[in-house]
Amino acid sequence: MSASPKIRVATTWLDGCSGCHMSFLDMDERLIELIQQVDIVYSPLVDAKTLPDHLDVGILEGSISSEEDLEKALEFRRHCRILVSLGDCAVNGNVPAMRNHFKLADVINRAYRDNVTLQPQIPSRGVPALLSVVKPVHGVVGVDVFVPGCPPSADAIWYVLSELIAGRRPDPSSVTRFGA
Amino acid sequence: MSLQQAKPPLPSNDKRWKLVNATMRRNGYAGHALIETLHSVQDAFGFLDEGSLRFVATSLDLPLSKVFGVATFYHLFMLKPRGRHACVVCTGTACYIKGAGALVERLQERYDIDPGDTTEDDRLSLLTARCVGACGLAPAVVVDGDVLGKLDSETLIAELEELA
Amino acid sequence: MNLDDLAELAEQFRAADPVVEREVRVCVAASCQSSGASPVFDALVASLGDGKPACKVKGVGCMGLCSAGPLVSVADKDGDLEGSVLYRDVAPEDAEDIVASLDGPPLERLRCATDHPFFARQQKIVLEHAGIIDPNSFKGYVAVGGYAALIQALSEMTPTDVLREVTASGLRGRGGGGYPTGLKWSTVAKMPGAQKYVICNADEGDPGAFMDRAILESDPHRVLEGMAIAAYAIGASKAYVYIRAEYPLAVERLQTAIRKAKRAGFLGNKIGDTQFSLEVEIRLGAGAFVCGEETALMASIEGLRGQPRPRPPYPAESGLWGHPTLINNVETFANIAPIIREGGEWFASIGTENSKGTKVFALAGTIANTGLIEVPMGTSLRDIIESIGGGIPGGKSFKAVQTGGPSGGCIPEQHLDIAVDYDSLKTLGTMMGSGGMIVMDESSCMVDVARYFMEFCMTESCGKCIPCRTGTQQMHAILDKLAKAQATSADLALLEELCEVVQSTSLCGLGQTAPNPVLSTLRYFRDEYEMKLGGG
Amino acid sequence: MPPPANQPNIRVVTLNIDGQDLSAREDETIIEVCRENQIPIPSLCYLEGLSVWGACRLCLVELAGQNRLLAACSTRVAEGMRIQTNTERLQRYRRTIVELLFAERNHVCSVCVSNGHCELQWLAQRCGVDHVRVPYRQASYQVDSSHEMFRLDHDRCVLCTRCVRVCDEIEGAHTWDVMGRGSDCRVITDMAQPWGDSETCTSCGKCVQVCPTGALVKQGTSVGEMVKDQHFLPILARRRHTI
Repeated sequence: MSASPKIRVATTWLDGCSGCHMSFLDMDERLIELIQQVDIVYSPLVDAKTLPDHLDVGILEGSISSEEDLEKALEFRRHCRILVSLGDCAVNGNVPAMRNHFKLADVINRAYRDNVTLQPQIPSRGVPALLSVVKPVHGVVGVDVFVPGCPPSADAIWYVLSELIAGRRPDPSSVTRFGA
Repeated sequence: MSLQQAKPPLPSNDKRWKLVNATMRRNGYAGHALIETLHSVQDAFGFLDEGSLRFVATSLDLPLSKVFGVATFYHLFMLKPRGRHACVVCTGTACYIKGAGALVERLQERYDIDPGDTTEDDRLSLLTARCVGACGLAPAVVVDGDVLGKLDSETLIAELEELA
Repeated sequence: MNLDDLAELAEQFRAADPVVEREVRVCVAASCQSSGASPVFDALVASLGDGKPACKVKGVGCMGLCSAGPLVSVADKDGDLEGSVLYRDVAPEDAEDIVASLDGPPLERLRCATDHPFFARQQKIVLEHAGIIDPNSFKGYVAVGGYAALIQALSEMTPTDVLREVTASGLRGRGGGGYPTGLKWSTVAKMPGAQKYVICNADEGDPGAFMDRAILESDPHRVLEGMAIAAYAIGASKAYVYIRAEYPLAVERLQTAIRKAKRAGFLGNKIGDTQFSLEVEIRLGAGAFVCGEETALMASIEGLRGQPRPRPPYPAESGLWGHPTLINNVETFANIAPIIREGGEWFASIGTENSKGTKVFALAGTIANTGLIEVPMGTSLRDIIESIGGGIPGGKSFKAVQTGGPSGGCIPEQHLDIAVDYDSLKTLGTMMGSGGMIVMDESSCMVDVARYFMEFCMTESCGKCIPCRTGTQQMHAILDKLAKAQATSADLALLEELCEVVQSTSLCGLGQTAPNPVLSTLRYFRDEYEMKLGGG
Repeated sequence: MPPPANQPNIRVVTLNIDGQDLSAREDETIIEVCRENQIPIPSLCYLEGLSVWGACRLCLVELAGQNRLLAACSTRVAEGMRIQTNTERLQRYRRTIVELLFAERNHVCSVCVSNGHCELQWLAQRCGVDHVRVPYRQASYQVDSSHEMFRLDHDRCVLCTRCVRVCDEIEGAHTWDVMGRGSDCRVITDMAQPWGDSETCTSCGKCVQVCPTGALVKQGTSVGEMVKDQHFLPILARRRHTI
């Protein structure tokens, strides 16, 4: 047991499938060990509604596809000492970025008009506006640790977090890769 | 056993094929005459279409993909016919310094075509060249083979408008 | 045939037109043709009529001051350019006046002073006949001593003697790299094998360079003579001239020259009644800058995509179809005849310690006198630009001169006093290249210039190796962002890193030198880049 | 054409690679000696049994006394060479080259049939490419599924030309070649028509097996299912050359 203060961690998902968070949960019993050393102060997995200040580690899943993603990424960067891109969407755009070959208007029409039979309409309220080009997280803010994988395995996430907890800079390429 | 391929018949009675054939014969139908032969096809017909590329490939006994690869590597070879008139803007350094970029932009805007394209009515092809060597006349433009030097875009467009 | 026989032949050709005393020489090289030299030529012929049998209108090669074309000079039959009366911007309507002036004082309204530094500061070796002889006339070339060097080599020298003279001359390749010519020739000569090739690289692709074109259009036989001497020295019997299809006039004159030289027995079988034979064939390029690289050029002659291959093996060992091959550029071959004629030592007495002889430069851009010049190696840039070039027109100030084309760099004001040679330019982060010099005034944006050259390299990349194919594209994208003031300092850092990677890892010279325009403008004009940083 | 070269006497040379003293035949290339001695050098276009192409630049090594880097695949060994294969500088360059490749086309490993069996993916991991610093080009490419057995996805192509070489040198069909120039380069069959319409393709599938990525694959494979088998190549190459 460490006597030092717990590391404050926040996570969120941007444009992704939440699979990386599922993989995070796949750490299973190791989660209990983890919780001894870190405080997850903000995450889809916990209740907090606002991102606290002065965080040690921020973990982002998913790519930057909408204005809301962009804002969240900027906010995480402001609040976190170490920012982690978790999973291929965050690291290189992955599947969400496959829409970059099409014009945004075509993409929206395809989703909300062409394939809709009942009252096709493009939503204008309650959903964030899409950006014309999907980018990886480091396309908009500086990122310190990249953990590729779709999703990165629970082992890979465990390794990265353990290293960060120990105050070391992890080298994820030893445990994961694009598409892993 | 000889596996030599028979020479294919000329694609048509068009006399120009004889010129093409003469180039190949002069080079002993050797594969290395490919570029020379493509030049002679383009000189004769103005561009390289699929039929002529196939004819050359069979005559020189070269793989189709190799011939196509060569034809598309060299920018002088055209796979589409040109318009009735061709305007080649020199984009060499001297011309660039003296405003060739603006000339191209203005022509793109006026005729709604990109370099390498032809207007829909087949009247004009807009092309760019890597230095036509008339640096003393920068910016230089070659319209249907004639070099026009020290041009501004409005004079150039006026010249082009006069073409039939 | 020996030198005496040739001298007799030359005398015969000179005496063929005994009544002609003065010549009206019209430049019919490409640049003057573009400004309308042909109608001027026709008008002069018509105006002269049969009235003055002692005068003759003659088409000649480049006189140098291209921006003042069409140029016409009136000279005594054996006179040179400096001793002639030179007229500039001549129009067909001026023909009558020029012809009328032949008996009296020169026509002052068209006169262009030949004692101007533009002419006076030059020293012509390569261009010694340019603007004087008719490029389409075989007899004209022989009459001024042409093919004497070849006959001298064949009749009085062994191949080893030739190699010794060329080595002693200190001549270095004029195509850009500056590799010692004598060493290259000796290497190919020593290679075993019965079949060897000589290639003349006339694929002058640097934008803003037109030296080789002017040489071929003005004095094609001289290049052939140099090639024949090279073939004799290394033991080749087949030669190719690889020339840009964009130079139709040069191609035509070269074809004529080959035909006439062959008919006269100076090319083809048993040249000059010796056992030496040489077939010269022209191969046309088709619009690919990369084919100036020697292995790509050879691929193109072989009818393939013009993609370079790794060296070694060098062409000297394994070149065209795997045989030892000598590749030199047009200007290099054009230097050979005078070296044989006057001796290697004579040539070595001109120029600087490590760069001998003269160099032909194409001056262009925002400079008063645009055109072709030939100066001794070691002439200062300031001399070339301010004195010969006449400085920057329009009251603007000088900013930089770009040398070496897309592989070179920009030299700022503070280095203008440098003596131009291969090594000095290298220390400034640029290179001699083939000899294009583009002058830029204060209105040129250096980031924009770097972007222009990167765009060039990107589109001219053959696509074979990854760093050049995709690295030039990424660098261009960053330069474009910079030019639009959208780039960050992180982008600039990435640009510099990509420069290093592309320079160090690309397969051929095109990629290895593609970052040079960026690196050199960063070196001298970094503030312009930094001023463009925006994008947060 | 060149007369057949006389087979000269092959000598054995000694050289030093990464601190190891090694001996090699003087007609071997650096990469061959490294592979023999289990010295790992990354490469993409090089494949034993095919002619040397020298284009991927991943196998560049440092030679003592020379500033210019040498491609291990196209450089023959020489007596006394001192070679470094894995310096910090080389690692940095390799990393950047792999990044440039990822950014050039659309390599989406997670949905690729070659996921887990892809040489580019391995290279990225070995070279420590955990993200790509340059922006992706986002150019659109077609997938050609016209062949009844195989599929071509330009999105995954790295232009290594292994397919072109195996088709020409081993199968002898020369169905494949490269068209265009620069980043417009694309592998083609015959006259750039759909693969299924090719008149020259023998459907032997060698191109698919030698392709390092998911650019050439078998029809009907799903994510991660395409496993390549290249054991035939050195055998066929040997037999071709001993005929």
